[in-house]
Amino acid sequence: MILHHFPGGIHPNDEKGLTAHLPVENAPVPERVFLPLSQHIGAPAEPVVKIGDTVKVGDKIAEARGFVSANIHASVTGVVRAIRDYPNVFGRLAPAFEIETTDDAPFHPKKNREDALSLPPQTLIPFIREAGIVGMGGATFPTHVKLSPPEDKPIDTLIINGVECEPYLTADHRLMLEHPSEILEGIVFLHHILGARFTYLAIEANKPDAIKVMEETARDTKINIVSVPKRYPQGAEKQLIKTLTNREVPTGGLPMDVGAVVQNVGTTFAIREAIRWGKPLIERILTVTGRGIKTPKNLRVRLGTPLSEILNLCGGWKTTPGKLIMGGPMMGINQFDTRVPVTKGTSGILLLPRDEVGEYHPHTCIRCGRCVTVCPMGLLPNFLGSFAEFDRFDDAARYHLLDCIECGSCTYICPAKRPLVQMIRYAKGEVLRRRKKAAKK
Amino acid sequence: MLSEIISLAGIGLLASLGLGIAAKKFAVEEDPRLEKMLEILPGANCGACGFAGCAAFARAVLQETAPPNGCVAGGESTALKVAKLLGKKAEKTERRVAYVACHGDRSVTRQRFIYQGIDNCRAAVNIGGGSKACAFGCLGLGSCQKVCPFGAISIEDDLAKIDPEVCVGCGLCVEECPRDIIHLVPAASTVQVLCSSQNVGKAVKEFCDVGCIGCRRCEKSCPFNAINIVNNVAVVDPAKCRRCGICVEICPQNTIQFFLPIVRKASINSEICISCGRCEKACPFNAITGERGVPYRVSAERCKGCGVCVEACKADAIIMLEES
Amino acid sequence: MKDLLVLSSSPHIKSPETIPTIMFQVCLALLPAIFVGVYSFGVRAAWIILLAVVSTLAFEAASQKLMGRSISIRDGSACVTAILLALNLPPTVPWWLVVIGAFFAIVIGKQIYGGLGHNPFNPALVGRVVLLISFPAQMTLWAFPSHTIFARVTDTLSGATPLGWAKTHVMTHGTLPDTLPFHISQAFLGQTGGCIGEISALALLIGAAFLIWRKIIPWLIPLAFIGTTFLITGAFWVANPQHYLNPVYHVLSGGLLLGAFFMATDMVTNPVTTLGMLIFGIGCGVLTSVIRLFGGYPEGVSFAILLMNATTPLLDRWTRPRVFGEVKKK
Amino acid sequence: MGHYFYVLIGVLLVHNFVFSQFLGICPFLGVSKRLETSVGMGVSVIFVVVLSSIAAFLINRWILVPFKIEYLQTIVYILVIAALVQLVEMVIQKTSPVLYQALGIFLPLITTNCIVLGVAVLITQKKFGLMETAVYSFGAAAGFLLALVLFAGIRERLELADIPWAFRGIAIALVTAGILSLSFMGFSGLVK
Repeated sequence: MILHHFPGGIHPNDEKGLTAHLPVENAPVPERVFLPLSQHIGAPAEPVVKIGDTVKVGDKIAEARGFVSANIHASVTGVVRAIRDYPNVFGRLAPAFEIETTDDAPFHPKKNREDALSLPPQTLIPFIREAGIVGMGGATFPTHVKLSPPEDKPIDTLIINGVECEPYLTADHRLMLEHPSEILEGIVFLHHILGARFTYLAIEANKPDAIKVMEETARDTKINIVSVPKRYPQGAEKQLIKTLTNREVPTGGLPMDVGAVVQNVGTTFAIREAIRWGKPLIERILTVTGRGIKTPKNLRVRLGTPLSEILNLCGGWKTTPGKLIMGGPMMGINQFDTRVPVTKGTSGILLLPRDEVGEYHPHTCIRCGRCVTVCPMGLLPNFLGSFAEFDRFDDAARYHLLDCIECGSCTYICPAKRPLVQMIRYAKGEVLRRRKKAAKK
Repeated sequence: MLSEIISLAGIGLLASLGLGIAAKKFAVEEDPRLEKMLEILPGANCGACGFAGCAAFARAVLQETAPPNGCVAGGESTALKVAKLLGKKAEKTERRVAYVACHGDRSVTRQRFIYQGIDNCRAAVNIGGGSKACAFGCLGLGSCQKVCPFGAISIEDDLAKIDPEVCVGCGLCVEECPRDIIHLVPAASTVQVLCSSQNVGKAVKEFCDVGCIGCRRCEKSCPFNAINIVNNVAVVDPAKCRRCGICVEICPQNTIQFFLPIVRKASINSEICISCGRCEKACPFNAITGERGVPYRVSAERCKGCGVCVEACKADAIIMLEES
Repeated sequence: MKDLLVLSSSPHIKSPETIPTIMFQVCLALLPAIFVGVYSFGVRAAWIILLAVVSTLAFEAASQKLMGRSISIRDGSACVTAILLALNLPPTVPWWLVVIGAFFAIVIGKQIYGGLGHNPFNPALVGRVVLLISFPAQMTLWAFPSHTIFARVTDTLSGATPLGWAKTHVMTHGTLPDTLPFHISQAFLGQTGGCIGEISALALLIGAAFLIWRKIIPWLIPLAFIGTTFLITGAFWVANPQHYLNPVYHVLSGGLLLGAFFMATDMVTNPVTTLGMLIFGIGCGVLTSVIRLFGGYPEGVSFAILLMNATTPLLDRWTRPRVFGEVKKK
Repeated sequence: MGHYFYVLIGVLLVHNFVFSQFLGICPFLGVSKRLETSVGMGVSVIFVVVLSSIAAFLINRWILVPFKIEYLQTIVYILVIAALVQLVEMVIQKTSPVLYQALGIFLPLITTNCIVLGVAVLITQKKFGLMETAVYSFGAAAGFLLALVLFAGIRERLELADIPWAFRGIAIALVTAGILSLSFMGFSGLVK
């Protein structure tokens, strides 16, 4: 298969050796879980249980409000103690369920849809929607929306994203090693729904064991297992589509504009569970890693488990605390409050020791152009950063500010250590705010 | 000699003829008042009038889609000049100023993490919600300072301060502040609550030494019912406040402060005073004493400058004296 | 503050490359040229380089102190400027000229623009061109390499560089002689006259190879620069070898290699886009050739790079790369 | 043909009016803040210079010399230039109000742009023919446009620079112009 080249990219140490060999462990069910009403992109879900209600694991406790939204399910059996403001991943307070666990039994499926493939494709989507599945690579976009493209946007390519290009993270890697046939079944379901002509499972070349396992599992199918070169951000949606199909998602567009749908392997696994067993999204696999944690692990964790529980389980900080990150080191969100719960989009927890964080001494841009070389979107991050610094948002917008995917390559490579992503994010926020204001007028 | 005159005149004539034709052909209508108007306006292009810059505002005024007193930054004097230019009467504008409802600087407010990033409040607030432990506190990274076209804002010890003498009330900082803790108030009001924390008292004390803890002492002591606790924080109703400053004295956290340091005292003109005693009854602080028949006297020590007596006086014998 | 966590925007890992590491490697890459310079022109060359470094650092520190800014001499950029300036001076240069050059390079060329990153022109070249125009006599007094470390540089004559000799000879005699008084291998190894750092092509190429291998400098600019110069001078040589010098001399002698690999590649003053770099390199080559072939100066590299520095903002603006997913407007 | 090429290169690069003859510095510093404006200015100057030089040439040849009133040269040239600038101003105001606003006072000040009068006087002095006049005046004004565009690019970049307070604005612009002028000296000797 011919692979195509997207511009830019970087090659950081992948650091996957810390956890790649560790089988996924089941984390004990916590005493209390905290389930935010908004764990996805779109409108927050609407509670359907009251304080004091007893809920069983897998029960729907909040309903999607609108099309772009997702259901929330109880991740434990217990009593709803409160629906109150609770710290979220962005360091703010947001409404969340507080459920006190009374029974740590796992989810027990009520049905077994062995005949799912004989059902009409469109009837499978409600199962996914009902299970509250969102993109589990970190984007948390509701999956049923992605699977329901408008009529004028036919889908011919289904891409399963097992690239996991973020350094440190190994959750998807372990999932592919340990549950290849379940992932395969998920892919078959997705293929059934979309009726795509081409189906790819892309895995980064640094996971030869996963490639081998998946190739063996998918031997008799039409699924192409593609080994893609190790290069960050190979796993970004637009870059992956370009690599596999040579199609470029137009600026401001979506993958469906070029007839492609990309699903993460974790999501695919969850889809399989939802369709086959009617199992809602109540747990996920995540990697607890970094040189700051005593015992790195791959864990299967109930959603809503506070970070503190997971840190305790892994022995806590080994070194002077530096950074606590939810997600990978390139796009993860920095945390300071260990009350923050694991949500649908948490792919990993990364602890960096203080001496790996370093001091903050940004220099002025020396125009070395390294950011331009590595930008996978062909942007000029140095100019975007400078424009943001001087509040010249119109200029920034002319330089395609809004096309930035915030992958962090520019900031990684910058020898002047400028926080380019933050500047760009700030400018994006301002551009959108100003547009909204102008639209109001 | 003649040839000089003829040739010079000829060239001049030719040129003027050409220009005359061009002027007809390329004529552009422009209101001559526009330029004058632009001279009058401050030229800061702050946008507080709601138009994109002074020129846009001037055009709008000329087309009568904006009021002559629409320029916030220029205030009354500019409004008068604009009105004069248009031959209209200026309506009065009330001067407003902005203040920062937080005075938790570095020494009194705790941090919850070490922030590494650009000096910009709007960007910093997206990193863990800001490094100051109080989620309602001034981030002190100077976004308001940067946006102020008049240089009225300074940052000291991670805290923004607005100079009320320089501030023209354009409101750009109000819009810029990601915490929404900068407010526009009538310049005449002088008592401000320098805290916006909606946390309960205990939490406030954990974060900050000078935050409003919602103890309600100000609410209880205000003679005019002008200060109330709303969402765990004291709020002054400028319409009711008489600037007596009781709340300033009583606040245990030093959260309520005078805005402009002006001291007002009532003064009774003994020649006009008819010794009716109405002021004595009206004064909430027992600062006025006297007997029937003798002009009443104000105790400077007790008078808080609320001005209730001025309204109570039937003879217009009381005026408020201001000293800074 | 001790146990507080650190929070920042993503990404949370950074490449180990910093400004000082870049500058240090550039200095390292200049070592062969320095060595050949000192070997050829004796201890005096070493003193000139040292004086340039010391005075440059002193000017940088003093000017930053004066402006109340933090002193940044440790980032190594001033050191690179100093070495480049010194390598671009003839070995006979009086000491005070070095100090003046250092002043113009650092203070006028860099600090008053706000320091590293803001200067539109290469500081070392600003220093050199100021000297070249203000003190033409001292700046064109060449010495033949003596290859004795302690030799006194007294045996001086003007126009001793291959390019200068050719230009003067054509001017006085109308044509070039059949046999040249120098040989290609001499220019390659550093046995012709010239500035301290420019005489040995081999030494410069070793340094350049190191920088390109370390990805400190892009290969595109030097390639375009040298290639264009070679092609243009070559074309004239083919058309009229009696009048024009062999293009190999144009490449190997004079400041072309030093300029192309170490000064045109100054990241602060060249374009950031690939197409911009290509045009920049070609422009440098065209201007260098034009000045060398037809101009009053025998050498045009410095002027060419400075002129192209001036076009950098425009090139950056007009050669914006195609954005991923951008549809060409019809 | 070669002669005209030398005339053009000579006045465009070697004897560039801004960088080596130091004429037209006022608009050069005044309207080089933004690239778009500087292009507008440069093109207007080309228009005015070429037309006025040709007019000056014709007036000189057919009026001043025959009537032996060459001493009126300056005043007549200024008259012609002023009229042309007026015309350009009207055209720009009509066709591009934005450019008109941006150029502001510098548009009528083309009248006093030394390059315009300078070119007119020089072509008379150098006893150029009509074609030479056209080429020379175009080259001179194009050189001004070149200088302006280069300079505007750099100044736009300097807007994002952290220049010390003492050097902001005109100070740094003059320093930059000086360095550019030095670089243009590299062209010396190209054309005699």
